[in-house]
Amino acid sequence: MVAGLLLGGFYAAVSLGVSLIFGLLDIANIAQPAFVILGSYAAYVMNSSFGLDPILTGLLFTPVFYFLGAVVYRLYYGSFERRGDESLRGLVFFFGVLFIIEVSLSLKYGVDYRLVDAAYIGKSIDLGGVGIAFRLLVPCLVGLAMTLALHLFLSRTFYGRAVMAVSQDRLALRLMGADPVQIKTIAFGVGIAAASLAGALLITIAPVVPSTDRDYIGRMFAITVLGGMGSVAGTLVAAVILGVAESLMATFFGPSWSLAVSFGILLVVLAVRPAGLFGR
Amino acid sequence: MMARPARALLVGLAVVGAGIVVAALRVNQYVYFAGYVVLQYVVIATAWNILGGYAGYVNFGTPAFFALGAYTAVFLIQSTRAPLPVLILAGGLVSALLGLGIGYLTLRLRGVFFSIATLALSIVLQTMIINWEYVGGSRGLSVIRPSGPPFGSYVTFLFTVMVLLSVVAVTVARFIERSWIGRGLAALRDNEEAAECMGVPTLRLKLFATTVSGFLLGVAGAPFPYYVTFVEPNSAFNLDYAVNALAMPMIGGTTSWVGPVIGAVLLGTAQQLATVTISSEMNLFIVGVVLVAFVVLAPEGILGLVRRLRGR
Amino acid sequence: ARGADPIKIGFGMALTGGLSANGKPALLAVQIWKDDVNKRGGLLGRPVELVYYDDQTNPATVPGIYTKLLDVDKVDLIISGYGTNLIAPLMPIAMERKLTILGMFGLANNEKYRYPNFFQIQPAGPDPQTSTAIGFFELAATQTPRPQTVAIVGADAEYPQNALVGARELIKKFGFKTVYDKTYPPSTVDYTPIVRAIKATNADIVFVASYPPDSVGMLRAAHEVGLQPKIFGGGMVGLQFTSVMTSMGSMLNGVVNYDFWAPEPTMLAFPGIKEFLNEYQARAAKAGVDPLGYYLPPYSYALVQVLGQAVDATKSLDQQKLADYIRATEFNTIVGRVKFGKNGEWAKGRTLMVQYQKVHGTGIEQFRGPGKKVVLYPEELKSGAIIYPYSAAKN
Amino acid sequence: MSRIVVRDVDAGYGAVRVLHGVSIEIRQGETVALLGTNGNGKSTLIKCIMGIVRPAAGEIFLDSDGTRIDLTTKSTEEIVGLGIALVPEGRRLFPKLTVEENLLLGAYRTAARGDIERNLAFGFEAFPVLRERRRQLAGNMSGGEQQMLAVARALMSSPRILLVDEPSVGLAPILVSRVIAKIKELKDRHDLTVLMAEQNFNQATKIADRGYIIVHGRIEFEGQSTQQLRDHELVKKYYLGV
Amino acid sequence: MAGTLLEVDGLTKRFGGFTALHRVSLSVRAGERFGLIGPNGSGKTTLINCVSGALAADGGRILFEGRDITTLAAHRRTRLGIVRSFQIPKPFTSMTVRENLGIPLEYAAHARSQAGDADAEAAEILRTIGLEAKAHLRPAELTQIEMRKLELARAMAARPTLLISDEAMAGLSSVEVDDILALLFRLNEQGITIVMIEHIMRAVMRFSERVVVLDAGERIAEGTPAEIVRNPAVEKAYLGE
Ligand SMILES: Nc1ncnc2c1ncn2[C@@H]1O[C@H](COP(=O)(O)OP(=O)(O)OP(=O)(O)O)[C@@H](O)[C@H]1O
Ligand SMILES: Nc1ncnc2c1ncn2[C@@H]1O[C@H](COP(=O)(O)OP(=O)(O)OP(=O)(O)O)[C@@H](O)[C@H]1O
Ligand SMILES: [Mg+2]
Ligand SMILES: [Mg+2]
Repeated sequence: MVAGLLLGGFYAAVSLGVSLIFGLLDIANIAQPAFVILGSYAAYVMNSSFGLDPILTGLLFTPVFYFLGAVVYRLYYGSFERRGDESLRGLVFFFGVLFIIEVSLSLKYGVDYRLVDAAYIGKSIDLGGVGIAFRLLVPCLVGLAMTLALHLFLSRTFYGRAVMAVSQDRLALRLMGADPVQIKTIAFGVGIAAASLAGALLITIAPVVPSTDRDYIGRMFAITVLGGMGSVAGTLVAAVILGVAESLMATFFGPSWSLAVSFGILLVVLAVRPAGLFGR
Repeated sequence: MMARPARALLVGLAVVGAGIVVAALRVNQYVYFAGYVVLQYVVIATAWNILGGYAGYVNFGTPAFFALGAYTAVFLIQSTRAPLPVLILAGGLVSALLGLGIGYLTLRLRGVFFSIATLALSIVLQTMIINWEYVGGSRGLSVIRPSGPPFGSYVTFLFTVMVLLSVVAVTVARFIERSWIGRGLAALRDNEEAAECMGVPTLRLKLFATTVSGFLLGVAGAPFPYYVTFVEPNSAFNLDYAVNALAMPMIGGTTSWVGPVIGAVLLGTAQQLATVTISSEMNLFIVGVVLVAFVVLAPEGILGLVRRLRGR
Repeated sequence: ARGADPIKIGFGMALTGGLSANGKPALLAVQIWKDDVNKRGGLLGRPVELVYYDDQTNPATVPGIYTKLLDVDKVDLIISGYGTNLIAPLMPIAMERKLTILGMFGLANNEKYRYPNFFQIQPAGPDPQTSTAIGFFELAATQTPRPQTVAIVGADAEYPQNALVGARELIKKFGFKTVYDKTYPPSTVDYTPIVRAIKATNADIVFVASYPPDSVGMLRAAHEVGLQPKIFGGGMVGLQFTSVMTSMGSMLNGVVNYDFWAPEPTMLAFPGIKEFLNEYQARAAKAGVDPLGYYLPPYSYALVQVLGQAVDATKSLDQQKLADYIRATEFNTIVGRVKFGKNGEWAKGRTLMVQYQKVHGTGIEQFRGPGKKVVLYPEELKSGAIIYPYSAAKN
Repeated sequence: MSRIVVRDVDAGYGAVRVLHGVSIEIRQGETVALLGTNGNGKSTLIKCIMGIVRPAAGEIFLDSDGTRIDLTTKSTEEIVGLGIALVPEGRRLFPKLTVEENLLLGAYRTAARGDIERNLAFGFEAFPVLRERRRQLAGNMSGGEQQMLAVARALMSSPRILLVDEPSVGLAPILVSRVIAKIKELKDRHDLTVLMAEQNFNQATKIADRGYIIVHGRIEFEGQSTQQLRDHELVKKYYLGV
Repeated sequence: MAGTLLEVDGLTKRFGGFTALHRVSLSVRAGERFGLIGPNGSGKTTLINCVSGALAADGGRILFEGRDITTLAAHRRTRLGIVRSFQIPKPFTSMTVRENLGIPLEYAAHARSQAGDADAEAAEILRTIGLEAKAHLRPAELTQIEMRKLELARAMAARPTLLISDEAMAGLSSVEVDDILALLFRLNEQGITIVMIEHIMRAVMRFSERVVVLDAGERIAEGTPAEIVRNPAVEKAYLGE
């Protein structure tokens, strides 16, 4: 149960970027997991060459990723959005990006499993009989912090509100005095920057190879949809539900079915609440 | 007017005939292997497009349908050694059933919610297969081909079968597109509520589209066990099917039956060539670049590009 | 002029996808062999050329790749790609054309086909399914106090499932009592719930059949949860990789795991192995593969060595002659003497059981030499004694 | 003092020319009515001023205390930043945001952020239903409620110049007068300048100082007072049902 | 021309905790010109959503030609002859104006009576409504008003027995209102029963034989237009002044 909560926090961190980019901006960025893995490799490189803490690296790299995201978005904007045909073709575009990132990573760093080392890896604290691994606790906390930060950004700032509106009516947003392209660039950048941190968290939890991203595509999008497109709070709740479901299945029934159960939950929830838990 | 279906039939027969001739030529065996895969994608892309292109419901669960067709065949091979036509029909029917199931999902789920639900379905189904030892479970299963194909080698035979299936799929897609069904699907793609209010039986049409699409995807998967001779969940549920099913119609153009065919032939051939000419991981890289380049340069698909060039 | 035509050897190899971490080093090993052979004047006086494509770890690509190799590239000889799943679809093609196939790390591929011209380099032996686990359970059975209960767990994938089937058989044979037997999906992220469930059973023996990410996950979780069985490990793929060893460091201590090669004196005695490793390590960084190459690459090299020796000896590229020769001969390779038996498996199994001992920190240098991965099994290659129980070796 | 000047503007969509040499002027504190039956180019003219449609010829500028700001080179958001707001045709709300979020977005312009409290209070007072439904999604509001929200949202940006494209569409009679009255109130209180395209002539002339009649993309008549407009034959024909 | 065509009996509709319609009853006679008015948000659109089948009612019954259609699917109601236009236009965006009409012609009109040349019929409707020049444009190229006309044209193409027009005239100038009114009168003469929702009182007054007024989801008045404008409750809730 506790493990599930911890895992949920981590899932939330991984899914936030999707929630922002896919949920709010309506950009089908299927390559998000690849950016996460890119974040993992950044953490790995800094960790193995300079012994830098992975999460610190993740944080330090957010500007780099933000910039990368901004560039990718501009490319996407120039090629699709400006012409007004986005989602589906964009999906194909991002599939391409996914392949390119994956292969670039494997060309540069090979296909060996990469891990990082940090003081808190392999240690745990005992909380009332259950050992809690720092390796999971730290990502969970960082995930929660990210969720909170993003939530505040969206609900309290003008930029945030504009981000929520931008996919609904671009012209109307301009009539509010906001530049939709700029707003989307910012939001996309933030989403990719979140991937930097998420990647760092990922590599502290599990080893990665360039193709690890494929394992997360389903989960990330499932969480976003389960929570309700674009709802940050929903993303967190959905992530925790999935995490707990997976853990409980693993502990009590047989881990073999845990993934199926998670996605089964998704199907059932969607059947009852077609817009997800917190969907509008 | 009456000549139309007749002509379509004739063209279809001609293609099948040409396929048989190619099969009879006994050129390089490799042509059949590669040709099989490309044709398999013609069926997949065409089938996907009936739901995704005509009705606007994007199915991410293509691998589930394909694999269901394949595993239905595996099951029948294991249990009864049923002949290929039976496998194909059964694979199609079982997948059609799944299609009908997701058809009911469309009752409540639209847009991305539908897409993600199909993805979820695919994962659930894969887990079930993984835990089903009879069809090989997660370890996979070697399938031994029946000896003595009706003609040629077994692969030329499979190739011919795929030619036939492609013609069937394309004919069905073309028929749907040109009939009242296609127009109704287009209406509900644009605005489901308005379509319903204009007398379009949206649910029934969607069920029809998901079922037919599912059937054809299953049909594409059914001969697969005999093609690879070894079936395991990871490759049967490969993400590539989802990507290609989507990318091929996109590249060709989604509003017409020709689009998926063009896309499948182009991208399918490109992928086949890349696999056997570029001897490194670069082939995946190139596929990635091709995808990006295609959608960036030909935003309305090849068809759109052709139309635009002709327009000028 | 005819004599100068190269001999082409064709294969598909996992350069991307799930098995690429094994496929790429295997490719390098084969390339090293090619260079070695060509330096010595090639085979039959002809240079050797490799023709290979990326199979993306996807069995569906295999039929296409091999027909292309055979019909378009017109290769003279084929070997398989890496791994069971990529060998399976090759079997019918080879059989249809009556080719000799050398399989690179397949498990029981030929059980269904019983094709006489198939040979396989993994030292699994005549009973492939139990080969991974046999050493582990034999060792367990000989310890005092003798462990009683056993927990087995593995990923839902080809290799782990096979290993678990073997483990179950052995558990019965040795009379242990199973208290936990579950599988998990390969994409599991957090292993602590699984390990906790195992801990709750208090099993003496914990046998894990896993792929690299789960191996790491299980091991870490075992430390975090405080799993203390008497003997732990078995069939964990990935711990053999240098990148994993250097990041897990001392967490590895005490784990008893299968392996194929370790830099122990008993293994370094084989002819040519040192030269191979030198060459491999020199080229590893550029190829982007495992820097030490201790686990599989020697076997990939040995596989083509067998092929080369057969060609040289029969002075022919005739598939049947080659097969007959390979079947009848004992080869001397860089992984020792190799003799094929039933179904093309090694006549006698030789999967190692090693224990990680005295690993300190995460430096790579310590893993270069002997003493860290002590070979416990089989008897003839043994290089040290087991530390038992598991907890005694942990720190 | 500031005024908007449109001079000899040609504009259209693609190959279709909609406006032909249109010139109008809106001076500070004035309320100018833009009349014309549908499809004649009222909305297109307004879109030109807002930078949504780029004129093919002619000039549009804001003359602000003698400095002349060319609007044809400015983006819509920059124009909004200058203090010009639009209540667009067809409402253009953010349907998946709540009423309150829609209103807050109206105050995106930096200059308006300080006035949020005041503007919000004004909007809620003018249209109490908005306060009641603060948390309802805009897309679920009734047609008329959405129109109210659109007006209130535009006012959130504390505009100096307000362009209104048919504000009374879909409003119950009781509310039409309310909207008109509210615009007048703002005009009186904050010296708001208004350009209003409106079909309801009687309501429009309640607050308009003068007006233009646009027919087939050309200014057919410029009325210096409402009386002049009322007397014009086109108005009689189209609006007064004579 | 007697007999009840549409009967709404005790209809209730809630959105979450908000009751949009509370036990509303009304009946429309065959061939009648019926006006439905009420303040913004009083539930008019919701009511016709329930009648047309776009929303499921939470209580009450709906009868059409004596038949209970409360749970009938929307497209079936259209085929029975209940056709509505949308207040906020919902055109088929990928089709031209002409093709937009093709859908109801094919699915609703011709589903009932085989006869008819769809092309001629569509052209005729477009001419009547004044959109013939735009027949080959896509909806994105139309103005709001033209889209509203398209709504009406599409509804006509379904060959309704009962046509429900939800604010088809909003934003039109008086001449145009008169045009549409004339059109509706003509349709009515052809035997089509018309329910008109409109805020333009001049149109309601001229057109309706009978008017029902809703306020806050309840029926507050019914009568001839003349009676209605003199009704104090209506004046207070709706007309003002
Ligand atoms: N996006 C567009 N693309 C092509 N043509 C357009 C577009 N928008 C408007 N038009 C055309 O321009 C002409 C003028 O439109 P405009 O919206 O300016 O008229 P209007 O006077 O505001 O009318 P209404 O009373 O209908 O709002 C119309 O004929 C219309 O068909
Ligand atoms: N999906 C919904 N969720 C919540 N409230 C809704 C929903 N749809 C409508 N409402 C509310 O129900 C009430 C009735 O709406 P309806 O659209 O029927 O009004 P109307 O009488 O047509 O008004 P108008 O004249 O402005 O078009 C409104 O207050 C509206 O906000
Ligand atoms: Mg207008
Ligand atoms: Mg309404």
